[in-house]
Amino acid sequence: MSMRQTPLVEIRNLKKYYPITKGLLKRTVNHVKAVDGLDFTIYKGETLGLVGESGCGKSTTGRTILQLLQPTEGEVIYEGKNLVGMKPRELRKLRKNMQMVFQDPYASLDPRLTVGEIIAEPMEIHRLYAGKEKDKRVDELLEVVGLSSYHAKRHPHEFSGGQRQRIGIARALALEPQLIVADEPVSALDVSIQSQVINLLQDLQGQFGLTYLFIAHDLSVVKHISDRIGVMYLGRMVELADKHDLYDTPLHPYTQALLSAVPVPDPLAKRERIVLQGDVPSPANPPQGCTFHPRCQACMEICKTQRPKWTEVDGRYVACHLYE
Amino acid sequence: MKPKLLEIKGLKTYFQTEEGVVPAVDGVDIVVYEGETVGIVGESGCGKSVTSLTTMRLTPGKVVAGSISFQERDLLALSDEEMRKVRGNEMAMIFQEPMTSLNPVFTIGQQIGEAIEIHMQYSKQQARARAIDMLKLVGIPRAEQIVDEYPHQLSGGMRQRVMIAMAMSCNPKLLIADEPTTALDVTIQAQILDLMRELKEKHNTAIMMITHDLGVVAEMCDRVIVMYAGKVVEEADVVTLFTNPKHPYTQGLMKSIPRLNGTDERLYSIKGSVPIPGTLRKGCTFAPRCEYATDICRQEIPELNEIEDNHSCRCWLYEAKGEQA
Amino acid sequence: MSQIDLALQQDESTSEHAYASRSQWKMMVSRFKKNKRAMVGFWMVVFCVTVALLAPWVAPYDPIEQNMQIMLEGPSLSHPFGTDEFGRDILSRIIHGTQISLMTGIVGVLIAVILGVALGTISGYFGGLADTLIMRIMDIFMAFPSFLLALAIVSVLGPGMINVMIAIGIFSVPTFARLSRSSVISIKDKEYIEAVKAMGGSNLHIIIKHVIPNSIAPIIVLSSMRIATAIITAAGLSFLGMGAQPPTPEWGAMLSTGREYLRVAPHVSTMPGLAIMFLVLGFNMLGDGLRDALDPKMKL
Amino acid sequence: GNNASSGEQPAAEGPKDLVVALGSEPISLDPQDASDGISLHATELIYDKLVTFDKDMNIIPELAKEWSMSEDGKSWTFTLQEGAKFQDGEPVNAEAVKASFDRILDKNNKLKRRSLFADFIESVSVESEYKVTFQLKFQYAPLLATLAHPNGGIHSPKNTAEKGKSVGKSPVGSGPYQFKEWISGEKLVLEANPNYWGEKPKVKSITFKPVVENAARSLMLETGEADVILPIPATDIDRLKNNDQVKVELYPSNRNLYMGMNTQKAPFDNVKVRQALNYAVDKETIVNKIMMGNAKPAEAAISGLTWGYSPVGTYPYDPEKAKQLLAEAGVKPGTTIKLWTPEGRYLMDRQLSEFVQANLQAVGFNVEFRKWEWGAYQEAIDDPNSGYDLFLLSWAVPTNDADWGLRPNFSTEGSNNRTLFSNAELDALIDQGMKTTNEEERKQIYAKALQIIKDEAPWIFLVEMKQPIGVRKNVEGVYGSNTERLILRDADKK
Amino acid sequence: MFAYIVKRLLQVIPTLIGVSILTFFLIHAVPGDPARMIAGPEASAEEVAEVREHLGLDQPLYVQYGKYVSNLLKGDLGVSLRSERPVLDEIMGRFPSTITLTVMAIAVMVVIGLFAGIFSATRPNSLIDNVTMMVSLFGISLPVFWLGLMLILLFSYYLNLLPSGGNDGFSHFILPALALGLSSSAILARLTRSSMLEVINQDFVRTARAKGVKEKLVVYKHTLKNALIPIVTIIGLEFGTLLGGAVLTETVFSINGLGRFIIQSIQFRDYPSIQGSILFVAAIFVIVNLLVDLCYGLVDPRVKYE
Ligand SMILES: Nc1ncnc2c1ncn2[C@@H]1O[C@H](COP(=O)(O)OP(=O)(O)OP(=O)(O)O)[C@@H](O)[C@H]1O
Ligand SMILES: Nc1ncnc2c1ncn2[C@@H]1O[C@H](COP(=O)(O)OP(=O)(O)OP(=O)(O)O)[C@@H](O)[C@H]1O
Ligand SMILES: [Mg+2]
Ligand SMILES: [Mg+2]
Repeated sequence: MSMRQTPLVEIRNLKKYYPITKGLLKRTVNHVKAVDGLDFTIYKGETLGLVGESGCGKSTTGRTILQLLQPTEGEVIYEGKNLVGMKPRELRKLRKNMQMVFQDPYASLDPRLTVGEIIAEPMEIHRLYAGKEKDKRVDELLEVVGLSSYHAKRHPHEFSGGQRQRIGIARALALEPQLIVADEPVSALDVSIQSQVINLLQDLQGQFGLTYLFIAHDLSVVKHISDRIGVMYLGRMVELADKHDLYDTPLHPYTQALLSAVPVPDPLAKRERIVLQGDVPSPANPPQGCTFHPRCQACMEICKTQRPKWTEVDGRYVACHLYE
Repeated sequence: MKPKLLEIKGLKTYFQTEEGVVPAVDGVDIVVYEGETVGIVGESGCGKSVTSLTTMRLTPGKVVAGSISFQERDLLALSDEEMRKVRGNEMAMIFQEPMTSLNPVFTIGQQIGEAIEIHMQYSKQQARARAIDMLKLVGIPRAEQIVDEYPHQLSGGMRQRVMIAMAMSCNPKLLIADEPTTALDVTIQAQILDLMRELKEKHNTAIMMITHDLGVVAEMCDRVIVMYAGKVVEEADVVTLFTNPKHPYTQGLMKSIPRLNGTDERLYSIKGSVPIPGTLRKGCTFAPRCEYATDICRQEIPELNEIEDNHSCRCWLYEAKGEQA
Repeated sequence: MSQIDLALQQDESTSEHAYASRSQWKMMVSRFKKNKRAMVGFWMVVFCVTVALLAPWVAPYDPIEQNMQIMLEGPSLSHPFGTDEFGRDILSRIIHGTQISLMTGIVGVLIAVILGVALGTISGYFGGLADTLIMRIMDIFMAFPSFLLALAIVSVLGPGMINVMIAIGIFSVPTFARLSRSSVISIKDKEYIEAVKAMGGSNLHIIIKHVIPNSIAPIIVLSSMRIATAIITAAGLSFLGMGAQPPTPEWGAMLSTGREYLRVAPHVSTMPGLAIMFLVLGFNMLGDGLRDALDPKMKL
Repeated sequence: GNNASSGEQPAAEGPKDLVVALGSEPISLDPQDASDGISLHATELIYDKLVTFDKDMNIIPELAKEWSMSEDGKSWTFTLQEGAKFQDGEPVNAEAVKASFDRILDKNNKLKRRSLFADFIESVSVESEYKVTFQLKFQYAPLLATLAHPNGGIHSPKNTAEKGKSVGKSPVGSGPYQFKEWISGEKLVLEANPNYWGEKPKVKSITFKPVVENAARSLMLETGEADVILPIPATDIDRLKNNDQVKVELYPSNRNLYMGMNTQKAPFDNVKVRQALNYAVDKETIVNKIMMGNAKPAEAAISGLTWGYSPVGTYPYDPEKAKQLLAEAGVKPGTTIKLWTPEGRYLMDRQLSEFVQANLQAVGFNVEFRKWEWGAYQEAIDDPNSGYDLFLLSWAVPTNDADWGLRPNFSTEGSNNRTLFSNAELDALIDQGMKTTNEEERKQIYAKALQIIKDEAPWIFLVEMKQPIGVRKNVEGVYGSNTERLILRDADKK
Repeated sequence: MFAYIVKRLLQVIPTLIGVSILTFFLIHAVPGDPARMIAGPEASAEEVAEVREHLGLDQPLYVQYGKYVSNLLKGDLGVSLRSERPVLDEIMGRFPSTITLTVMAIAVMVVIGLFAGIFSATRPNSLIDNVTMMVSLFGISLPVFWLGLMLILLFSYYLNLLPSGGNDGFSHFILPALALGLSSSAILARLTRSSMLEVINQDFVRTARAKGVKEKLVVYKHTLKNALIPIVTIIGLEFGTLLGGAVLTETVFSINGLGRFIIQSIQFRDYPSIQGSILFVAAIFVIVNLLVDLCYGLVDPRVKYE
């Protein structure tokens, strides 16, 4: 438990705006506020889950933290160093510590390379191992993710989705990172394969003391794997709490609706469902005040004009006027 | 018991591909009774979509065996023209991808109206009026305007509603829904599922609901059919299936899904992966992944037997109800 | 039906790891081999290349030696394609001309590929100002009807096959730049590129190791088809007198001079025309097959 | 103004239009501003000159009835035909003649053919209404021939004053046909001048069409789409001759085709090499096979039709002799030389050059061939340093006088001396020839000059060209002059 | 929409300026001296210099370009050095032939290409599809100029059915348009086929079938309209190919069109004519492609003209 209290990454007021350009001169006429001010901390050894509907900015968050996207504003502090604005060379060294696992098992592996080459590439870039040693390491990594060394000579297309996801994980592990950002690593997988990968991720965490930022839209999966969960809506985090607290007593009306909408694989369960009206607004012109207010059942006057603050309530965080 | 609406018997649909013959659907039996919702679940590539498309006679594959009888008519024996009159009229379909299932170059009204004009012999104006009514029925606001808009101006949820409006516009007896909510967010999924349930009750339409989400099945269906590698492996009413799954695959499936109200224990996982169609081995297709597999499983394909009342299973572990006696 | 039965009887060995047995390359080769048209095209090109390489040995006569006694004779046993206005053997000239046409097509396209891929990759990968600038310039080139551009370039450079190659190279650059730009754009946001970025790979590393190898398939397809276009264009330029110099047995030039004898000796222009068509058809069929094998979705 | 439809003119017998298909279209209908043959075919019909050539190249009166020369030969007086009128009704008189020549001589008018006249005319003066005098800078023997050149056409002074530079687009002369319309790229139509002072024109109109493609022109003649075509490709001549609807006539022309050498450059600075090249080329085969009989070997630097010609003989085809001479000159076999040729400018020009190339290869040269289109070619051969050794060119003499045949090409200062040939003896002879008025004496001078040129061989003398003209059988009175003019004045269509 | 057209027209301007710069300097880099051309081979060096001065060719290039552009902005393409007529008149005199030829070739291309493409796409991999595609490969592989000669040989010389050249009337354009349009029609056929096949496998076509739409309508209404964008695009692009190909076709068939004019102007070093006609052709081409872009809107409502 003590480990969990050591911050690994601190995210402060993180923003990522995509410009919307127009015309010949590419004038910026507006911004897609994909991520609009996030504050949270990822502790060493924990799994932080991130959920939310499509387009709410989950992937953007993950990518900006890893500096794959240049944040518009804010800080990402990794072990005391702010990654934002760091010199490329320094950043490249730090990249060893943070890796990513992707959603699409088909698009995330270069189809031209063999599996061995794919796994060896990060080691080559950082000149970690060479020759025989490298091959040995590739074999080791393959074993770790449940594949065999004879798979190293094959090409990705010769593998099934679940196996590819394992290759992706092996590649992420090659640099012995501390943090792995997993962006919907199981969404594309079949139910029976999904559990294999989830189990693998959990095993590796135990084995190597990894920290995960686990992004998904499937609440059941997130709940299963995470320690804490953050709920995002339209570029902002609306609630962040220990998973049990979140599921047992969701505070934010959006969290409540989201949880109630998940179909339960039990025909006998009878539940009260909160059906939200309308669609998620466009992040290009989000509603004033609380971005959730047009769909919120508990909407108050203040919600329409004032953005709720990110406040701590009993060791958990929520952004809602109900709790200010 | 309600009368049978659709009965598929021993259906086999094969594809001729560069890599050889792919038996996508390899002996499927399905019965749908009037007004009920049948769920079809199974992993990706197990043949769910091909089964439904074959029912509509829209598959590019070749039906090599079996029969499909719909309202006592053998669909496979109909002429193309007769089949065309069934489609969209007595039997309608909605697809997984609302984004690509609507024609981008025609207005919503034109697309809904088309089926109405074809099957109900309405004039253009009448069809348009009915299209607006249908849009209202599926809960689309500003239906009068939306009717003249193009699909790209609508959100995913709205498009799926349009698809449903289109499918329901000629009051079909059977609605085939192929993963109607997979592409949607949970909050939108909840809206669409509610809508389908509502419509079904209002019009007494039978629904063949294809999905791989057991949650959706549990909420929507009366009866469930589980498919694995082109074959039906288990069939039961929804409560039975969830409380008392028989086939090792169904059991594994049930155990491997994480649940919101579940514990943090390790998930169960079915070892191995789904076989690629066309690479069949002898015996039961699930045998390589099955914990209980015995020699016979690896040698011979089991039959789909009714092991209890209204509960069938394709597995050597169980014997047919009749024989048992 | 029989094939379906066969499939059902497949034995264990193939099913063990069916998807793991063939590499992608082998798959493409087999797809290519199965395509009858592609194979015919392939062999046509191979035939022409062989003829080009062996020209001095297989040509029955000297391609430039004149013999005015037998000028403009029709096809006969000793001169299967007849003779031209200087009594030269047309077959021998066509055989030697194969070298020239092949060279022009291949070198011209090579120039275009190198420049086009470089520009297209920079433009597509980095975007921004470089992209705008490069694409604007390409637009200007594209605003010329293509043949006119080649014509203008050759009239500046002066006639001659080397200049024709350069002209063809330049006039094909925009096509290659655009194609490679669009395929680079479709690749650069792929997750595997992002993965390399995440592990700290430099832009150069990414471009060389991932972007170019993955965007090259449509370029190969386009190249083989473009060689066909290049051969026709070169012949067209020679036809207008902008290409090869006499007595070089260039096909377009032969065709052009033969035109004056179209009535008295139609074979003089018919034969080189057939030769052009044969070689071009070969490359087109090859390209077609390559497309089906490498990049079936490509629209060419 | 006058109109073709006014009155009962003999030309108005029927709707007869003579269609003439030529290789390209005229550039200007101002005879003093046109240097291309095609333009001159047309101006020849629109304008009269003081004097003209008859069919046999004798100089005969046209607008000038008679003329006389002063003692010193520097002053010539012409008496004009009375009653002649321009097509705009203005009278043709001494004032008009003076105005016309003053216009040429005025540098500011920038007319292309100024040099043809300005070199020797000092001034033009009016003696009386019908008498005009030309004052020359020096005694100039070929004066009459120069005035007979189509560039000597007389303009209506009213028209030149009104139109200025655009006279070339709306010409008015006193000739038998007058300008009607000109659709660029499509046709030029001339109609009969009803008030022509001389013999009345016989067809109602003459239409010139530019048809660039040789084959197309032949085809038009065969189908009757064209009544007259010029030129005919050598390959079509035989076929057309066998067509009973068509007449093909080969008119001798004073154009000589030659291959010039850069005589300042080794090895061509050696006369043996120059002679060797002449021995190496098989002129008979050129005439018989390439030109298909429609030419004859050149026997001097000017054509046999040109005044002042005397045959000095051809070099026989003798490759062995050529090799021997080359050996004597120390030219090693395999020496690379550059041969440049235009394509499409002269009948069979490229073929001819290719053949010469083969001939020269046969005596041991390695000939680099370069074919140019005419535009670039002219500039390239303007500069002797641009790299050529041999170049194909031709020379025609529009005045039909040896002076214009030799002076520009062979005198050291000659305006077209592209071979950079220089021979003091020859220079003196040429100068003498220009200033001598006694015809016999002149002929002697030119005979000597031609012999020197042959021996020194700055050219490979090739062929004298012929001008093939195709005419429909029902057309009469069309012929080609030695100066390559297509003469249509007497044309009639039955 | 109107604003879009204006905007697009404005966008055309830099392209055309680029074209004008490129042609201007390209053309002036061409060896050859128009002054010499005009003066004729028999003229002396002084005469040539005189002509050069007269034409303003003795001034520095950038001055010449400046003059050229300022005249251009006044709609003045200059005066042909050769004919001394306004270049625009020269162009307009020849343009009708070229545009007739090009439009007829487009017609040949669209009629044959579209039909063959749809025909093939609706029977993929059938014998007839294979034959059609094979024939179209032949079509693409034919050099225009050779095809033209062969057509002349066959239809004019042997069969005596159609004129072999010239431009006085419809019949004169039949052979050239065929020669020019045929290979483009082959390209169009292939593109039509592949776009149709791509669309025909899309979800919304399946939706249409699931509605019970007649197969004919599925092909011609639902599929074709969606496949039209690449088809229209290629028609626009082929327009350029055809304009360029007109140079060859006009040469083969002796049509006095813009293509020949360009070649003759190049040969004569008639700078204003070359620049003017290339710019003119480029402008036509660019405008045709603008029209094509506007067609997208008719074809596909997703295309927005902001
Ligand atoms: N490169 C980009 N340019 C402009 N807008 C972008 C870009 N990438 C993402 N966006 C927008 O930013 C918002 C957030 O996108 P993001 O991919 O982070 O969402 P997400 O939560 O990961 O969604 P999903 O569940 O669909 O993966 C979306 O509205 C998206 O359209
Ligand atoms: N047109 C086709 N050609 C060849 N094979 C096909 C074709 N359509 C489907 N198949 C094959 O048939 C098998 C069954 O496909 P089907 O689409 O029915 O699966 P599914 O159960 O619907 O899967 P998913 O959940 O992914 O939609 C798959 O293996 C697929 O590869
Ligand atoms: Mg995402
Ligand atoms: Mg499916």
